[in-house]
Amino acid sequence: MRSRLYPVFKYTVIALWACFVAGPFFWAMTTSFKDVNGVQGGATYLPWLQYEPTVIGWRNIFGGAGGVDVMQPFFNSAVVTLAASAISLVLGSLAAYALSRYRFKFGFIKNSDIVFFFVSQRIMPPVVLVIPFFYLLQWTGLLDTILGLVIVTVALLLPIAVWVMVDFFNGIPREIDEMAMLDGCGPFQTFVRAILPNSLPGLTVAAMFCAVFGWNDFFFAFRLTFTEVQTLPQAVVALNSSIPPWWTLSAAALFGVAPLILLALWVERYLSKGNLSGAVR
Amino acid sequence: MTQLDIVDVGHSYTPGSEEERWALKPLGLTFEAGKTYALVGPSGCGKTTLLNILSGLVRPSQGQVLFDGADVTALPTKARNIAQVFQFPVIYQSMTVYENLAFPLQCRRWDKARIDAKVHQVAEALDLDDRLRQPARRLTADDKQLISLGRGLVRDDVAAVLMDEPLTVIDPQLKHSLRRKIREITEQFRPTVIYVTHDQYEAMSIAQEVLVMKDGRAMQQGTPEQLFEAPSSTYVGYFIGSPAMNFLTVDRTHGNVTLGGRALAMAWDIPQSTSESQVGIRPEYVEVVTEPGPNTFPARLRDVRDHGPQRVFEMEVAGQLIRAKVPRENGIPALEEFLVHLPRAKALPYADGRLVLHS
Amino acid sequence: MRNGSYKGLVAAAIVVALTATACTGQDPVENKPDKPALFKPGSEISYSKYSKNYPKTKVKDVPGPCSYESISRKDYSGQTLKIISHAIPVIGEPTQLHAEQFEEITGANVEVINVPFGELHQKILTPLQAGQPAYDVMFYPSLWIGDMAPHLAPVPKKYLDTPGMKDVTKAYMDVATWDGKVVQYPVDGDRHYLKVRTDVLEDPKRQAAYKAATGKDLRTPRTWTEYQEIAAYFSGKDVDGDGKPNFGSAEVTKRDDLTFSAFISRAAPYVKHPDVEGGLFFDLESMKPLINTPGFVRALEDMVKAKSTWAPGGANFGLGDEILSFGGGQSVMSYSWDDAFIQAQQPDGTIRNKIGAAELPGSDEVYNRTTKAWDKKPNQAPYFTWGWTSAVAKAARNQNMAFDYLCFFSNEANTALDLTIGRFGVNPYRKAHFDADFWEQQGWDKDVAESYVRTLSGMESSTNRVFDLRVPGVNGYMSALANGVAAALAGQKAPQRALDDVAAEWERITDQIGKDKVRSAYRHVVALEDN
Amino acid sequence: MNLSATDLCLTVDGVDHLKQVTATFVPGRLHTVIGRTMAGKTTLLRVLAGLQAVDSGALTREGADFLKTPVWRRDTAMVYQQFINYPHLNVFDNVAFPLRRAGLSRNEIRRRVISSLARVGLADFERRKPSQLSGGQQQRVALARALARGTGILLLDEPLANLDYKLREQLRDEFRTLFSDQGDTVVIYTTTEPAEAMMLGDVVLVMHEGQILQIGSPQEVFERPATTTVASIINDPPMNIFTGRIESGQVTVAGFQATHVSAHLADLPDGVYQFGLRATDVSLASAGVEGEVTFVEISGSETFVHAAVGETPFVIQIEGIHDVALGDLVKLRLRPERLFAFDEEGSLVRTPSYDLAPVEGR
Amino acid sequence: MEALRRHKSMFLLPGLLTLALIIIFPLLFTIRVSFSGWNVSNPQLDFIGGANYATMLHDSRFWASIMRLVLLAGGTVLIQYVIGFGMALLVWREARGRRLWRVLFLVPMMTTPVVMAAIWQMIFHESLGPVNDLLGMLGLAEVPWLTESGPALVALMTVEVWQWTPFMFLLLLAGLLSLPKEPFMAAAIDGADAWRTFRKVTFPLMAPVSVAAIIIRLIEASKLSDSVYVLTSGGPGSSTETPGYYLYIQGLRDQQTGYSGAMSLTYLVLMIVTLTVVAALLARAFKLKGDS
Repeated sequence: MRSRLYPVFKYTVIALWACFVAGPFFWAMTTSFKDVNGVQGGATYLPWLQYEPTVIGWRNIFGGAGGVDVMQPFFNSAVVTLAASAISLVLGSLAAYALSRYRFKFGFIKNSDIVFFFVSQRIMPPVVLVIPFFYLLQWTGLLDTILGLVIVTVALLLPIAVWVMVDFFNGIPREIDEMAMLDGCGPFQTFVRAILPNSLPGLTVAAMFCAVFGWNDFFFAFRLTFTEVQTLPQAVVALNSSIPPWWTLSAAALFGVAPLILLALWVERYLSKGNLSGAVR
Repeated sequence: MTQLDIVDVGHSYTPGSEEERWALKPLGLTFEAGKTYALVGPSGCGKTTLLNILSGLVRPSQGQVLFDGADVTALPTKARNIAQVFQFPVIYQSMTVYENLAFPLQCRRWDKARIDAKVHQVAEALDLDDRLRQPARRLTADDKQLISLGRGLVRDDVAAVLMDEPLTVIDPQLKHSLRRKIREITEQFRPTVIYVTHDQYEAMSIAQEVLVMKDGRAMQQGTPEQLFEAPSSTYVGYFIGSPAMNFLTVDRTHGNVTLGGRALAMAWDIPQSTSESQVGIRPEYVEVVTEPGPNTFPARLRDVRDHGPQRVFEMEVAGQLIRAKVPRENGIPALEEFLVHLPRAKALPYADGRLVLHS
Repeated sequence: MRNGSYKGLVAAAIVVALTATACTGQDPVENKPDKPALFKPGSEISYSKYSKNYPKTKVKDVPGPCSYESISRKDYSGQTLKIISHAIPVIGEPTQLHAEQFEEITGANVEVINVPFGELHQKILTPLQAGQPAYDVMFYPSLWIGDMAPHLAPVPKKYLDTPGMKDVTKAYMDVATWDGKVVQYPVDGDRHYLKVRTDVLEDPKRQAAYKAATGKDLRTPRTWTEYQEIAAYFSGKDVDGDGKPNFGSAEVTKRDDLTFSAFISRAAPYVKHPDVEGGLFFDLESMKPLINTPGFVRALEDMVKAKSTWAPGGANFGLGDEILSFGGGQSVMSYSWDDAFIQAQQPDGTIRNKIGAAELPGSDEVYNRTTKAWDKKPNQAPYFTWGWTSAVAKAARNQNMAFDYLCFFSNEANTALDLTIGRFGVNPYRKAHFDADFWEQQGWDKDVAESYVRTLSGMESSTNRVFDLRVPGVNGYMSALANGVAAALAGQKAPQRALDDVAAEWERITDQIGKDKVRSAYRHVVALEDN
Repeated sequence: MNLSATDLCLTVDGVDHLKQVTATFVPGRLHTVIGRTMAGKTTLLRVLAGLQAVDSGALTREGADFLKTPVWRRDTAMVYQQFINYPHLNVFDNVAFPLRRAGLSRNEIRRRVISSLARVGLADFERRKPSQLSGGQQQRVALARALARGTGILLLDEPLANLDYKLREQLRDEFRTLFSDQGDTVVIYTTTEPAEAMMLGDVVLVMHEGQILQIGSPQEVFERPATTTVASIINDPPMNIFTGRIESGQVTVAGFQATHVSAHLADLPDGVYQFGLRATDVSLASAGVEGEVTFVEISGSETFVHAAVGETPFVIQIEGIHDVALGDLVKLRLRPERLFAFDEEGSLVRTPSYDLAPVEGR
Repeated sequence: MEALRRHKSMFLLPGLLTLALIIIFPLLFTIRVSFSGWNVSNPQLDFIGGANYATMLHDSRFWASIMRLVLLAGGTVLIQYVIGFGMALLVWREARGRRLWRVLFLVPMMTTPVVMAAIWQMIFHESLGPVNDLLGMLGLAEVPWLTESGPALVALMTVEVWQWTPFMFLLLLAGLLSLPKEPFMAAAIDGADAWRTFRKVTFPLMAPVSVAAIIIRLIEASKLSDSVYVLTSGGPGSSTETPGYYLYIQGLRDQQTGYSGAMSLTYLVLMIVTLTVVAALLARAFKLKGDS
């Protein structure tokens, strides 16, 4: 097995997978510098050699006519994602802490059932939720507002936060809580001063998942807003017409996924430090 | 069983650097075939490095490791034919007890019947024969450690069994019985065993020979009795025995050893040239007496510690602290001042912290 | 303050900030007095200042209530107009462009959202039904009128009387009318017609070769049978010498795109009997679906047969693919909206001026549902399929502004420019547009321009017209039809079986919505068809 | 200021963790609770700290119901067997944590932290994180934190159990001085080691299976163990317990020749008794009853030889370290004058007397 | 901590109530609406009994989509698991530039599914996309990626594998990084080769992480619809339709709210039952029973 061929095999496999992973990005990148002539003649890859590059696609996403302006949607996405993630992390950590530390019993319902209740929300088909959400937000006057979208997004993210944090808190010795209480902290102070500061890896993972699922939500944002709160995925999809302008679509797509790619860099750093290992289990 | 020799082996994790810090200072040792050795010392003393060098996990920056005379320094773990028991019980979770024990033999492609016979033989010795069909992961920690040991023992040709603090995570109640079991098994199978521990008493209870290590240096190798009776350094005297050995600074005037101005008769001499001369004596050998005589010194009682069947007296003799271990039935002297007797044969000479036995 | 609690503060601050933003944004409606015009009457208008993408074409602002000059007198500053439109570019791009201009000249704040076709219907209708004033102006396919009408503000007389509106052809005014009221603002005229490569079909050498091979004349097909023969002949041949094979036909076949329109085009001559009245999709009396009658089945059989003449991927072509395939020169023939034709005629197009337009193919026989027999007679039935339309919601806060926007959108200058940009999806709908000179000015060859204008105006004068099923719930019907067609194309069901299932589904939908409700809506359509 | 427990009971999943525990803990004294693992020692401490609820019973402090007081108002400090510190805080902040919660002034906090770190010998480690310290140092930090507050109750749950032997020995010595001036603090210290309990405790409580078996001074408990169980708990190695009988002035125990009863047993009626004999009171001799060595352990400076006489196991404690091979045959001698006599239920009936009158050590 | 009963609700309730408030209403609403004839032209809560459920029973498109989902989700999650595990093993320990690989391999899961599906749609475009172009260069025939049911399913699975293998990769890599060293040393000492070490050590040790990762992915995959929506719109025919997409068509695009409510609930119950059973089966398959 560990023959001299093994490294060749190993790096070949890694390289192949890397090509597959990077392929769509490469394609989007090269397409974003094309125009209709660069697209119509069939697949081309290399600028100058195979097609004449233009920045029209990129210009179009920053307010050029025939494109979309991505800046406002970017801001909306950022606010919704950050706010919903923050709320989910706060509420999720609190709930997860309770579920990790205390025993609950309401009739036949026990801790594991409550955790399951949280996590099971992820099984809900979005269609089940979106129509009622529409009326819910309408009654509260929150349709097409950032606040409304944040509330809905919290419903999507909270289960994730609870799921990650319960596991993580279970890994923190209870003695730390006890010690903090003995040291004069009430339950809330115990949580804030003794447990949270030691939960950074868990919070990081939870925050990452929240960011991923919050930022990438299209389904709900699309259906619960009209004109005021356009998020980035909506802006990209607005280009998915019967005659899609591939170049603009590619540029918008790359712009839309870029922030979270930076997140990947950050996650990897934590991973390499070994901090996340205990948190993702 | 195999004899293990290490020849001038030393290891530094930062070789060649300005301040070369030795995790293990160069040394030579011989581990005879079929004997049980313990490496003992506080954390960071180099015992784990030495173990890793033997197992092949660490390649020493200098020296040679010989297994029955063959140089294995460059060989990886797999090729050294050793067995190892780790701190945390390591078993193959997905397998039964039987499969765990059979695993090393399957890797060696033994035939079924031979594996079966061997596994049963070892399992019987380990008292696991009634649980062979159980999933190994359901066993208690101590039984898991036995399986680890067993995986080494099934291999007839195993060069050595290395044990790295195997009792660390064992419940205190069970430590005792597992220690006993390990001892029994090693007596029965007689592999060459290298046992690493930080607990000196565990080392002495298990091993025929103990190697005390400190700061990457081998301090003393010997039987438990040797370590107790004649510690080669003040450190070993401190490290072995509870309470630790007493060390009293003595003066040397005209070839005579004196303590607080009184002559101290000894069976050995202390060389002239030393800067610090000490006499070491175990608290067990310090006697509280009422009648003056040779080697008696006035003492003042500072404190008494009740250990139950014995009491430890903390006394001041010639301005120095000295402890004596006294049977409970002897009671406590009513007087504040009394005499202690230091038997001539038990008072050992130390020069600059090392035992010097010149008669 | 040590770490730990500041995070909570940040979160709290965000919530407060969000609540604050959520509670603002409702502008009061106020009608400000007019301001001075920004344009002189008859100024030259061009889009070139907005993007290099736009042609340099200049047109004159035609004086009138919707002109640049008139609209620029309005002062809508401080007011917000919310618009929903289709994705960019088709109709979405002109919506945005004219919104930007409207902002510039009136001071209004215009917000436009563009959504993909599949989403448009529910995205508009859900808030309308829920009574949520989400959008003031909506652009959508005209056939949804049955669903939308109850929520739409009728076009005020003021706008009906504009010269532009008066010039809209009868067919498109009919399309915009519901229950006697004009509730949709015409901005586009759509129909299906045939587009062919004249450089291929009219090439004498090829004509000779074709004659030799099939014994028939090569010409612009008059029937679907001829269409199939020609398409089959050219499929796989490299007709333009670019080293890649060409194909016979490009059609919209993607299920959730506009397949139903393509199918109706193919079915029209088989099912629209000039002498039979009382409904094409349903028997108006019984409301029994006719979709599984032999005429429709024949059309579906044709379409399944046609698969062999499609380019790779042709069985999942959306409108965009069809446009690229014909407009890019890959397919020799195509039938659908104008877009492919205009796209092919773009200044940098590869097959510019090598194409021609014609009526949709007809048939040699037509099914008579009253006699249940095929009548042997040549038949043509132009299909006025849906086009883009626009409307103002009843709930719009400032209806004047909304209608002014639409009036501006469709003023003569804008329409003239929009017509020339293929991807905009704006096609002739006024009598003035059926003018070959205008197209020749855009650089079209005379015969191309003439065939185009002839085809379009010819359809207007036909008496055997087919319209969309413009009833409430039309999407349900069309989606069921598309499913049936797709199932047959994918080979999952035989055509007859597929359409039987569609008919059953249609009956179910009708029952669900209410037979009378559907009938009263369908009556309007039948009235148009039966003249 | 007494802390009094009355009839504390706690059963979890059918297992008694506390069974009618009644005890009074007095300020200024150090109480050691000795018992084997799972004896209920830790549970008792957790109940006193308020970390664990009980099924029944009362706990009062200064006459007030202490059970109703939440943990954070109990004025209690606790040191765990595992070295528990706040991983995210450095040594200084760890020790300062409870002081900050108590709202002391900056200067006062600084003063107290410095002095208590000095007391545990960690003066130069203020800026280190707990993870950068050795086990012993971590435990010292925990100790410093507990001491710095000067709480009314100080609980130590086997604080030395997880330390190296030498460190244990050293800290145990230090504890004597560390706890000697605790003023009005109630100190409770649990341990499994008799020597530790004896050496540190003013009062020793012996626990077994959730029950308190005996409370008394170290000497009392050691010299007058109330039952065979106490006797084996308070001795290391555990006291040899075996059945024997007294018959017409002769004592017979398993495998040994009958001997004359010694004076302290003389007045006992004939019958079957359980006898206890400390390992130190059995010796290896050139003549005596033969036993087979089953195991040899070395602890401290002593060798424990386990030998079986017939079916009866004996532990013999020999001073110093000796090589005794497994399976050797050795000769055992008992010291009859050292026999503890218990009745058949295990209650103490006679203790051997010591030659010298016992004297308090301090 | 049991002494603190009074305080525990304080922690749990904000989150629990928030979620319950946000979730319970939609659930009740959906249950109610499933017994109504709410549709595009009749948007109200009348009562039509179980008619929607009766229709559903005969809706072969719905049941076919469920069977297809089982296949798709099962298949893609399995492929994701195998590739994710494989890649995690390759860049776990020593690998040149492993940090670069790790970042790269994580990136797809960070991207927006609808957005990337739009890119994939170009990639699979039969005449203008690179896939057929590259196949052509290799001398292979062009594949009608999105127009024939077989290739369309392959395309869909490719996108899913691309998007979510990184998720598996992340969980499994984190799992691998937290494994103790000793079992591997033990295996080396016992003389096990690489394959045996993987089978007997790595794989069993990773069992808990594996089960968790697979279940989470199955939960998410059960909602598969975004990429179907953009990529194939369920076509050709209905050959790539998943329940998520079919529900979207019925419930949102065609606004058959009542009917889609009935299907949603049925689907939800089926998913919960299936996933529970699968979780139990996996746990047994990985021999997790009896351990924590």
